[in-house]
Amino acid sequence: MVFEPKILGFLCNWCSYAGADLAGVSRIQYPTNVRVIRVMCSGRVDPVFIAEAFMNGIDGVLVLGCHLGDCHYISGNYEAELKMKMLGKVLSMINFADRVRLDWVSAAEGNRFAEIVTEFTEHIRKLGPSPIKNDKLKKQILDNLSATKFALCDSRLRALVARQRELTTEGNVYGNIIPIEEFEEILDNAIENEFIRHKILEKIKNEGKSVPEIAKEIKIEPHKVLQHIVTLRARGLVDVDQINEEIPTFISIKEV
Amino acid sequence: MPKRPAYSNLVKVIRDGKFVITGELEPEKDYDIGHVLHSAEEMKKTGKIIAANVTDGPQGDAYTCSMVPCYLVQEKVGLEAIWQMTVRDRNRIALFGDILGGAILGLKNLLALTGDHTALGDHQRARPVYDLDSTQLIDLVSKMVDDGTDLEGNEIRGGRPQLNVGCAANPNSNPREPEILKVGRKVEVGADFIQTQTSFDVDDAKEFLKELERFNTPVLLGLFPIKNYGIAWYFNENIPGVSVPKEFLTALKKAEKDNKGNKQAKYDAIDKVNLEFYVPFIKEIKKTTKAAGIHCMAVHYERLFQPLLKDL
Amino acid sequence: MIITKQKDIEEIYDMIKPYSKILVAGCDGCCQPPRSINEAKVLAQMLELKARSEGKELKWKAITVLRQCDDRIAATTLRPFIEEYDAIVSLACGLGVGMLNRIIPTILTFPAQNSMFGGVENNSENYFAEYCETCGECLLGVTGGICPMAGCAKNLSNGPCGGQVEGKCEVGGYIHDCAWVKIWERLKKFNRLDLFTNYRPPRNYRIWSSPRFIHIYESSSNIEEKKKEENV
Amino acid sequence: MEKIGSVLVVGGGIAGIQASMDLADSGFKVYLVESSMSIGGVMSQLDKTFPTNDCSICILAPKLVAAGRHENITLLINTNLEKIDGNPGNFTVELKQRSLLLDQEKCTGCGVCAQECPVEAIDFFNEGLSNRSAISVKFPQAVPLVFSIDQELCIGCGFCKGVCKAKAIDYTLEDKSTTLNVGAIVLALGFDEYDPGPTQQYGYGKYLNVITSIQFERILSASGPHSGLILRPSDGIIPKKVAFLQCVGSRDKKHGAEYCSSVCCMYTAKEAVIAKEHMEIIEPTIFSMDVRAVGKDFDKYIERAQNEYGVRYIRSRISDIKEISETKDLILHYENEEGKVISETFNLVVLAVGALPNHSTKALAKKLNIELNSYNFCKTKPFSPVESSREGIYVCGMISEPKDIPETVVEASAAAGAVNILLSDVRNTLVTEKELPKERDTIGEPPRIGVFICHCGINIGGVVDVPEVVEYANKLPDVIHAERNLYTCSADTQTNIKEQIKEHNLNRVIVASCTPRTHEPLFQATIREAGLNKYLFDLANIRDQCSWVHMHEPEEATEKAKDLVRMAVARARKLVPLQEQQVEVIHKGMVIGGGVAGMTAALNLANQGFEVFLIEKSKRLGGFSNNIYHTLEKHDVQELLKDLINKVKNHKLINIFLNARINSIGGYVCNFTTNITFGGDKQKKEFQHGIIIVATGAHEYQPKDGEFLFGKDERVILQSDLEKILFTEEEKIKQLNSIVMLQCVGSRNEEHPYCSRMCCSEAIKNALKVKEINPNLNITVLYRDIRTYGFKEKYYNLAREKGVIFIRFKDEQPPEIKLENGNLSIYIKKRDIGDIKINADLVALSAGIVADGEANENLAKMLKVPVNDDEFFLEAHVKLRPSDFATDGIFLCGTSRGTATIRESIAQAMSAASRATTILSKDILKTEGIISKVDPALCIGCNRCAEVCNYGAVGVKYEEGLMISEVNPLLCKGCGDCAAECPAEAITMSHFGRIQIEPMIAEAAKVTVADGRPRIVAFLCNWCSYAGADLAGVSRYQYPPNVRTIRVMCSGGIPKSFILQAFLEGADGVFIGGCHLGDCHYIAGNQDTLRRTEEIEQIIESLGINPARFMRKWVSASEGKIFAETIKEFTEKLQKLGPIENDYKKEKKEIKKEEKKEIILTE
Repeated sequence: MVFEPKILGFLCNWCSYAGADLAGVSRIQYPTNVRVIRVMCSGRVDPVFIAEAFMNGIDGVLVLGCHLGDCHYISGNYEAELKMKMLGKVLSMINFADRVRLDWVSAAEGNRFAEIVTEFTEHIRKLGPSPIKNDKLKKQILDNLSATKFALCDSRLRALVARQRELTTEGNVYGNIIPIEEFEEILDNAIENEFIRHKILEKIKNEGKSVPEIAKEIKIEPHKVLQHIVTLRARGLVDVDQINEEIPTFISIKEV
Repeated sequence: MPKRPAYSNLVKVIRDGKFVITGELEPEKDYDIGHVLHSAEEMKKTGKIIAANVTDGPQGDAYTCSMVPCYLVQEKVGLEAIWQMTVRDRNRIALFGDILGGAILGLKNLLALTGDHTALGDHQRARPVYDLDSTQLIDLVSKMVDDGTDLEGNEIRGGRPQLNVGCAANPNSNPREPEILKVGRKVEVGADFIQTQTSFDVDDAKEFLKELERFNTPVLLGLFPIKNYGIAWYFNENIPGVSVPKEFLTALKKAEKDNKGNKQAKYDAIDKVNLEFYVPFIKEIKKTTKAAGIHCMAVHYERLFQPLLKDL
Repeated sequence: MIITKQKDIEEIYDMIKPYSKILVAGCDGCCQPPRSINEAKVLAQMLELKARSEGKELKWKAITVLRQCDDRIAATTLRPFIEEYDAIVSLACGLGVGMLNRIIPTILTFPAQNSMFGGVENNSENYFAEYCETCGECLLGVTGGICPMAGCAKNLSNGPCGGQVEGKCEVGGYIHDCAWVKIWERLKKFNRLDLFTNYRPPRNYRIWSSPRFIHIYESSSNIEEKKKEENV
Repeated sequence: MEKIGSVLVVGGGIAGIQASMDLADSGFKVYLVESSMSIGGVMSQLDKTFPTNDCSICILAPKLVAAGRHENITLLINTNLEKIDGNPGNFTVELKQRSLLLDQEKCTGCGVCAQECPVEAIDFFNEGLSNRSAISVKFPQAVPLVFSIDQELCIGCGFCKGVCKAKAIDYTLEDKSTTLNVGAIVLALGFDEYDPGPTQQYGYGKYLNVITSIQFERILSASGPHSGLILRPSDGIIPKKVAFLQCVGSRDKKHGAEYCSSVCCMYTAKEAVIAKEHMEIIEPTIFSMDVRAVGKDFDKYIERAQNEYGVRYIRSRISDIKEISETKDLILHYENEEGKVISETFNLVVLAVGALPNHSTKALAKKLNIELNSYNFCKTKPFSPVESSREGIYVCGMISEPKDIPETVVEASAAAGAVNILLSDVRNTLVTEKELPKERDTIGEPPRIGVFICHCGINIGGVVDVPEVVEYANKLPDVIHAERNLYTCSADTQTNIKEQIKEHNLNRVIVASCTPRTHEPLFQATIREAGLNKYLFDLANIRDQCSWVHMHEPEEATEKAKDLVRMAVARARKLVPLQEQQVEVIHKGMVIGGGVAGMTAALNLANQGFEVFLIEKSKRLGGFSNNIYHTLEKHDVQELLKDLINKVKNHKLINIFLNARINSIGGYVCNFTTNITFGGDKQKKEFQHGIIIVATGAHEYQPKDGEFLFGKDERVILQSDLEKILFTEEEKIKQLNSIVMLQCVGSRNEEHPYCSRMCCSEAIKNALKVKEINPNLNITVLYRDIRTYGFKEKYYNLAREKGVIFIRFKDEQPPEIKLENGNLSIYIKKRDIGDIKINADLVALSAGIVADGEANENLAKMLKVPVNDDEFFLEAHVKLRPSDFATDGIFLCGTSRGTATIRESIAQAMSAASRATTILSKDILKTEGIISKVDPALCIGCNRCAEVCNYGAVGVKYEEGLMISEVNPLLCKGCGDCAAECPAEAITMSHFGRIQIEPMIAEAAKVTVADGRPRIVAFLCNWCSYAGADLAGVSRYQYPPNVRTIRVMCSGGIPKSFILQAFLEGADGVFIGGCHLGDCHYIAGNQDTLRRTEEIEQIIESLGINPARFMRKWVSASEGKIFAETIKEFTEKLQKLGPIENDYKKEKKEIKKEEKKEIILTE
């Protein structure tokens, strides 16, 4: 049996959705794998939605918006670009980055819409089904996706992304423009940290674990795990569960 | 103070200048005092023990009185009794009455004691009397014997009771000076002889005896041959002020351990330990001090009498 | 000072069980440790909590009396309140309890304390020690100021007995000092061992027999005797 | 040039704070400049302090707050000294404040900004062990509590400005320069820790489990990165075997510095002990060369560390460390006593890093034109340890030499003492006292209460429904006016409060906002400005102990806020105005002891214009120093002595009484009366004075007859005798071949279990002198530890270079001296090289210093002050009040306090004089407002109060024939212990007395809590537990909202009846929190708490109430987490027990009935 991927498409109301309509009006044929969710702007597509989609067994996600500069809301698609970039960084840590594509389709590009869908479907078909469907890997993948989702929820991270364009192009409160590389470095660090922290939280949700145990499970050096535990304790998310002889175990204490 | 006549055989023999041996009998919570009489007979058999103390509720326990066993020992066994009397349980009226009664029964020696406190015995909630103290008891006896009156000067009808009275002294006491001074007080009010607590240290005993010399009153040094290791251990741990010498203790322990299972052998070994300790001890006392004799407190240890005393 | 010890709360509560309104009277007098208003209040609070735990309500007032053993002081302090209360709990020594029962004939006064002995406080070692048995025949003059009545378990006049070891008494497990050894030490220090060696004759226990009275004017003019003489 | 009555203090550590406080209290305006964001210095980073194991922040925080709110101290944070001009008495200084990018006045310290900041940065306060934001506060108890933006890290996103409701953040603020005129400058820059990183000494920076001692200190701290759990960095496991390496960066010319850092031996012992206390399984091992426990009671501490805590000491200097890469454990090689090389594995290695000069000292010295020594520490005058090379500039603390906290505090006060002399003419010229309106007489008025409820931005308002609380407050009895404010602490609200007081004729004010510990004085000042007595104020803590700790339960938090306001109202209704009493000060001082310390103190006071009575028991001045010729550093002591005696004798304000004896000392601070006999029992005199300085000194230990053949053989002499020979009979030395010096004679033994501090230096001093006279002479020093602390180490090295032989003997095996064929032979047992025999022509015994026990005890009785086990006088607090006695107005210095060198004695003398000046400089001394009072009508004269009072402030004055107790308002510190103890309730503690607290208990117990949660009434002591609860808030540690807190000054002020009342009013549980034993702010009030609570436990059990319903726990100011956890645990425990009614029989029956009903229904 040929693998038929399940693909979710977020289409912006003003361009891409119209483009898809045009494809219909023009009777341009494309694969049936895409299920479309209409959004007002591609900037509205919260990376969390995509993590959620993957957790629900979607094989690929397509986000389509207006061409850069054409946004109905002036800069929504720029925001979308930054958000997807951040998402890509997180997803690349769990090998999901390839399953998301952001592209631009105008209201007049019915053809282009069909092409993108066809091509992306083929791309996903080649990648194969989402690893979540593999019973053996399912738990691990779900944990990772869950950590991704919560990392993407982090207010600091979102704040950074929200200000990225302003800070790197228009200048900060001191009137300085932060070089994009420098900003990305900060962002990358923040993303990585948050992702690891949430991965840790996932691991110690139900039972207390020691630092070496966590380190082994998430394959991070123990001393780095300890540093994250310190931060998480300071935030009131983790506490000592018990101390057996010389080994303290930590447990997550609050629903995030 | 002029010397009181020797009413009792004990005091007579002492005054004759003989080295005397007295034993100790202990009626307990008994309705049958057969063992006391048996023990008295064993003492009599030795021919060396000329009198035996009969205790009055030692350790503050409620035991058979001392007066009646004293009487029976004298009557049935023919061994002179030394009647121990504590001031713990009787006021001066009861003391007076008892002494008079005892004298009527023919008791000749009375050892005046304070008595272990009720708080140490088996009736801890009892009210201790202590109307008189032991010195005052001697005073009472003196008044009865010498003046023929009670403490208030009322005359005893039908003559004076004929008793000799002794007092106790403790060679283990620390500090020693008040103990010596106290004995002096007792002698002053009329004690005829002194019996001491047990001593384990020959040098110490000699020193103590030396100090008592100044009172010119015969002293019987208390000794305590020990029947088994358990008693020795108990003595050592629980009777403060008394310490059984370590070598003695270990020798007893060894004697018991080496002869486990063989009763007779064990007895022999233990007796040997006691003899090795006490025979030279007694010889030393007899030879070097002015002690009038030995008070041997080998309660329930009759088999030692013969070997211990044979050379005396 | 009269050394007292509070009874078990159970015992106090049992006594006042039948009553629903009690007056808790402290005493500012000589009892030690002091049992004044604060102690009265704490006791009252304890009784109320105890009553509650027994499923009852208890009304109380805590008050203190300058000296419960003084009839006039106690009466003037307590009388204004007694009408409203069913019983009194006294935190005084036995003297106070007896006195309140005498001067307040309408309701009963119950003791919250056991009167232990006449003693003094040793602050450095945190205990109360018995110093005087009110024997009526003071021996302190010949014992270097240490009382052999209060200090010796056997009340000996001519101690020590054979029950002392290294100056400690056989009663109570060789913890307390032997009064007689202390007396000896003290007299020796002042070179007065003559007092120690002296024989002290038996004591007069007639004056110890209860109930005891001393007529206030006994010493100045013995009216009763004179009356008798006249009658004769 | 005219002198200026203000002082610049540079450096806000403990030294700077102490100097500032002393100067400000002595009538000078002080500018305290701190380069970081908060005062407190290194001490604020410490977990505990040796040798008492006091919680560091607990004892420091009150000082920080006091300095922060002192009217004569201006704090300048984030500021550096740029330039200086002028002359002593009148300097012009230029300061530069780096911009905080935030208005210090407006910031409320709420911390919302830090929570929102997206940038994570390393927290240097926690020594890189945790993270913080780019906008941050240094530590939760910081003073001033303002946040600042780290410009290096800030990305300028603008979020913080968005969330700051106080509108404090201003990105445009620029660095600010200020020019000030000051009369003197005190430098208290402190030190830097040696950083073993750059050269990776011992693998630091390379091996994860090699950390520095200051990092370990943070790990130990309850408010540190691991909340007091000891975890090693590599894997978060508790290290079982911990090795401490001494002298890292000290006594090492290659790495760090040549000198000894003085404090490492002790702080290492402390860290080992505390680690052991935290976790039993830890086995600490300390590797050291010498153990330098030179201070008061230090040797006893080391002893306890070894014997009680099982800390292992190994005499070895570790040369290198290897890591086992799999386990990250570390292998150390060392040589044991038998000389065998052992390799041992440890889980964690702590490097006891030494002290280096502060990184800015060098630059500053250049700016100020003052000299540094070869180690780049500040150079000071030989016999004036606080004077720099430039007149008018003084130094204190670690800036001049490494030293511990008490010595630092001594020097801080001493520096203030030096300033006192320089600027005594212009005292009180620049200090200000606020003009206040006359206080309104409110007595007899019914209470009219105004309630001001704070939103604190969103800090309170975001959780608690503030309008609802306002509405509720309006309905409470006697509340006339209630309103809410965005920030009640803002300046405009202060104006508003004053207006409302006027408009509604309010006579009580309640603010419901943050913690009274920081904000009460502000609001009190406000209502005072409105004409109300400042004690007619109460504060309901609905932020730190409500909204911040119940963030996820807004409804419950709102209920709690209402309860807290209701409790405050109940208390406010009973508040009464209090007056601070005023007592006139007699501007004269008495100094007891005419040694160097006594003379220095007397001279210091006299030079300020105060008359001094100097009492000396012997016939001549100079004391023990008469026997000393020069110091280790070769300064001439006799010259100093001559100069001092001259000055003292010729000073017209100093009255000297020689051959004198004190007959009686009466009175109290401000007004003592002393009666003396002098001149050999011939003359008598009585005089009055305001203060007393005790400088009675100590003397040299006299070996017992025959001890080491002393007194038996004339060739065995004391070190002081040798010194005399060296300086007067040099020839004798030239004839000798061999000298043996024996250390620790009469020191560190059973009889004198302390180190005499100077004998090592004395021996080395004499050894060097001998070598100078006769270089070929063999000198052998037999020692246990060579304790040449600080720069003295240099002379130890010098002596070794000169060929002096040092041989260590074991503590329990002192050398034996024997007379063999007329020759002196010394035998020493050595395990590694076998026994040694040395022949000597002369043996010098280094005899220790011993206190004059009988004299000290007699004087102590007269002064009613304590002496310690070694018969030295005992100061008020060994760490922070080294020159004071607990009794006000009496001070101590020199060897009467403990062993000290001449230089140290001089510093102590100046310190004592400076502390005394804080009293003498005032015309009127104001007493505390919150004190105890005795109602004479109720007092029964039992004197229990005197037994519990730690200050001798209350008691029956039998000698005056009064049989009732009296409080001395000058001495009372207001803990309330006596009031709690008073059986007659004759003593009332003002402000926190029964009449105020009992209504609060009633309200606290009458609360409705959701989910069948237990009602807990908690009594917390102001200084530790309440502060700990506040810290839980600041750190946002959440705990159940069913606890109602009542603040008391000391847990010792809680009578038993409070606890029973709480139960009677319906509380399900009662909690008492106090300082840890030994940490009590009132010396030992909590010991009475312990006694009372033990009684309470028995009482409530006897009443049939489960004793688990009562809980007492010691919670320190740094244990916020522990407080939250404790309340959580207690709540859970009580939840299991159910409501208190369960313990009552009747209710139980009813419950049973109900159960039955249910059963019937289900059937």
